[in-house]
Amino acid sequence: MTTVTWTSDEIMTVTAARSLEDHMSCFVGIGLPSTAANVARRTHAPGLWMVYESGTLGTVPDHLPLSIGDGILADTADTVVSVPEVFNYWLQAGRIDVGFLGAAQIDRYANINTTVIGDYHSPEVRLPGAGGAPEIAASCREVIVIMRHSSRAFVDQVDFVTSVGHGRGKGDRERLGLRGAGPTRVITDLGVLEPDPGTGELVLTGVHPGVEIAQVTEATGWDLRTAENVIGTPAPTDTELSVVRSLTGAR
Amino acid sequence: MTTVTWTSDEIMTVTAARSLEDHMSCFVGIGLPSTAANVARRTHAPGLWMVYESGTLGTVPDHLPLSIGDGILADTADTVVSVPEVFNYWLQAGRIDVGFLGAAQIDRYANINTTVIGDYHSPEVRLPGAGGAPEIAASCREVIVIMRHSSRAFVDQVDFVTSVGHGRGKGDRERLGLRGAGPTRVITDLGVLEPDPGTGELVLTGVHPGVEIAQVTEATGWDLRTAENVIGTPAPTDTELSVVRSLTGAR
Amino acid sequence: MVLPLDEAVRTLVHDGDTVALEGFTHLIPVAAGHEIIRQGLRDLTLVRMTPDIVYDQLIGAGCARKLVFSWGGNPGVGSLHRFRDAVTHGWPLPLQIEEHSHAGMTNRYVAGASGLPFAILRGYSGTDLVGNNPNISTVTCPFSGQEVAAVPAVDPDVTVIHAQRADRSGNVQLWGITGIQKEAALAAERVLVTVEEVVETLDPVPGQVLLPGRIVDAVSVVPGGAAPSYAHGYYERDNSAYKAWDEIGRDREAFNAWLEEQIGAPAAGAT
Amino acid sequence: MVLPLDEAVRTLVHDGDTVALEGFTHLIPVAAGHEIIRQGLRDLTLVRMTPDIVYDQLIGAGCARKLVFSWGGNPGVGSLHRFRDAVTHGWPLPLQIEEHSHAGMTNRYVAGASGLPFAILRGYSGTDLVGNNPNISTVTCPFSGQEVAAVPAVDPDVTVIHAQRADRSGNVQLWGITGIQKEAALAAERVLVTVEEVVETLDPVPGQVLLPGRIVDAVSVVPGGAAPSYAHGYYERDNSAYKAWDEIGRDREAFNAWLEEQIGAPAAGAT
Repeated sequence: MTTVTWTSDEIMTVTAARSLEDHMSCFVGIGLPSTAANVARRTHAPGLWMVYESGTLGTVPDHLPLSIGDGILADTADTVVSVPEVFNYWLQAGRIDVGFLGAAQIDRYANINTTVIGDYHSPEVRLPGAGGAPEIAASCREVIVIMRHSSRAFVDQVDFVTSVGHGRGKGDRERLGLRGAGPTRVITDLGVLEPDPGTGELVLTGVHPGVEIAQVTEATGWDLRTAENVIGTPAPTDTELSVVRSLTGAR
Repeated sequence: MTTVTWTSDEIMTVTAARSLEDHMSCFVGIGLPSTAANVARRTHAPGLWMVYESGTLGTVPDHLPLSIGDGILADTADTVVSVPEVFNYWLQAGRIDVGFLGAAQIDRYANINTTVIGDYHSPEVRLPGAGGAPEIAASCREVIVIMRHSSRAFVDQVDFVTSVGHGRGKGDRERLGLRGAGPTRVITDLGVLEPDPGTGELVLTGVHPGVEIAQVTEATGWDLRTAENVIGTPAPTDTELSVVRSLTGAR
Repeated sequence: MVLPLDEAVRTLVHDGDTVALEGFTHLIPVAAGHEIIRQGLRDLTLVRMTPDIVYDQLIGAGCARKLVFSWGGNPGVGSLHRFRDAVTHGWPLPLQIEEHSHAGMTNRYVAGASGLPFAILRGYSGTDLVGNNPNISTVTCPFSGQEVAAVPAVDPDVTVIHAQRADRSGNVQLWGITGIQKEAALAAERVLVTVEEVVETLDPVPGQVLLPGRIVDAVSVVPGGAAPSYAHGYYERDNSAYKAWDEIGRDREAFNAWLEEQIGAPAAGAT
Repeated sequence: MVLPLDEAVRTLVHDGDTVALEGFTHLIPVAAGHEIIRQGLRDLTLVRMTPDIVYDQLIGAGCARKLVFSWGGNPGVGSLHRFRDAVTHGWPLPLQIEEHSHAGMTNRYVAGASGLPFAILRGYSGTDLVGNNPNISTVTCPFSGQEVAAVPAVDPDVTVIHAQRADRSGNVQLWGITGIQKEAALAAERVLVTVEEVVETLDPVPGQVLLPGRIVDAVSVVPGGAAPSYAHGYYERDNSAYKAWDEIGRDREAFNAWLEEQIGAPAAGAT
């Protein structure tokens, strides 16, 4: 008999990876999104078409890049295009199925902040800023957000809207001319949140094995609603775990 | 003792070639302009940087191309760029010193017609159209027009303004936001016309050997003014003629 | 993905479509144009920066309702007589025209490839193209107050190009003068590529454009499919064919004979 | 054309200039940045899509008055502490910031390279970037009525890039991830390129960008000039140096020691 154990980052990564279907095109941010996309490609989605904002289209790195522009991404890509091309001809043109994003703060309506904590003009914490995120959130057919759960990160309203999720609710994306569906899942180390189809508000739809719903609501900075059926995330398989660990260098 | 003779096309080509200085960048149209630019490069301007609208930058063809996109242009270029790049990054950005253009009709103010003879909606003769000319005429630092002289071609007012020369006179280019100086010379098989610095109207400033001023005014469809000093074009040298002939395949 | 040309054209091109066959002097998809004539497609809006002899043939055969272009001629030779006949005499059918400059058409394709409704450029100012084409307008820079030209995106239903090579996944590789093909393909709803050959592996070539297979709907293997234009590294431009076209294109009967004998298509109209 | 780096910087970069050092993760012109610090240039408006450790160093050394950017961080490691210190505490000097998205900055460079006053894109809509940056606006499509974002061109006084190779005429060749370097160079008034080597002949390389010598003002041979970033085909990214910077950058004294010891520049301000 085998006892499989895993870290909370590992189940978050595996759950995110499972959200990707084979042959999808995926705009990959660095960090957790990159790990998850590469896990998907090595498990159930070998035809996943990964695009990094450095212009590497259809890249198949044999190890995780540290940055969005590592040499391995260029060496293994179908083609490398310029930065204007990847943003204008690929992202803006609506050719990308899924954007995989991380965030420092996310709010009730899945708006994302990667700019500042506190006031913009005299910030408490200055974060890196927008990067590709605003247009990834606008133009990909859908967006999946991957971030660790905490009440500092999951807030009622973000301090700065770097990238629009569902604005102040249903209909805002259309009003703003944003063509993709926006964030359809937020995957954390505790579970999964999805926008309520009627209101756009994030509700808890899944928890990872061993996680109590109360833990999640506790770690959320607004009064988190819970779906009628909260699904238990299937445990990572041996294969998934070994792929994650081979990529991250753990164990 | 040698008697040098030449055709009217040959002295036109040689005179046009002499208008180019070494190391200039030149946007080259096909036909007479292409021959003239290639003569310049093989005589006094070996560093002439020729750009064809097909995207070949710094090309040094070993024979005259028949079209603006012959393989020889790509094979011998410093680099080949896409058509958007040659028009946006090179021509529009104002990086080209001289535009070398031909025309079907030109008028008193050096406006150029390559679109239709007669009414646009029921043309007498349908010509190829604009191609690169409107923006070559707008954006090159200066423009040199090369065309055979005739009263059908040199008209008081063109039937259709495909490319703006000096509009309806001095100041029009500035008013229209055209940044280059516009046509500074029109070189024909009879002589040379240049815009009057005060009015922008083309006046006769040069005649080729053996050409009478009356012949030129006769072949011009408006009341052509003559500069105070009409210069006689120096005869083509043996070297120039042999280069022209080696390129055009004549004798 | 890899289909015979007749099947690819039947699947991807329909009556009434807006169709762009691109290739700037180099790699012109002539064989695909001939297949469009052979299949008797009608009412097409034909888009091309430089309509040359294959467009003269499509127009002469009566495939086109409208031509959107910036320079129409037989390069290095002279005029397009079928095009002229359609414009001036409506033979075999009247032809609407929408006329731009190269800079304008280029940026229309760039806007199409970029998913933008329009493009801006410095162009057209002072020309008579402006008054004769409602698809040329201006916008004002919100920062400097400068006025620049605006043209709408071109979004073809189908773009057809010819390339040197493809692999079995439909990745397409072309090099030499690459023109506007990348943008024309990315601007289109559907993409058909004829190629000189399908290879196992697309070894990188300096100056190449690689179109990922996911934007290509069909690849058809048609060696020589760009003739009489050329395919860099494969064959040269057949200048004599361009010159010979002048005589055929000049005459309705000679053209109809060409249609029947060379293309296997019916004559185009009463001469 | 080929000049020692100190002379090239002295000739081309002046106090108060708008300076872009570009290179998207790859080929970052770090050695040139250090030379700018060493020469004590002041009051620069620094432009860069992805300011990372060399911009942290320039800002920490007090070279910059303003930063124009879209993502500022130590890639794969964390934050830029000198940048944070300048923004939140004005050390050693207050730093104005103008913040865009990557798509916006990219198109600002494209507009600069194209000689246009502005660029349009689908972007920014609904974000708080809009209200905090007067250089983000909108224009309306004159054909469809759709509103799109507008950003002004960026036209640096000087762009500095690093490339693999140049020839003696100043033609520059770079490959691998080519990022925004072509546009950044074409947008600038003056261009300085550091290279791994000068060669007699630039043999074509697949995926290359070639910048013609006529747009390049100076080439300086600086082998390793992109380290700790990398030069495709020459050396790898030194990830440990990025990680090590975190500790140095965190502390004003450690940073000043680094300035004095590694760069030979004076300490930046009272710690």
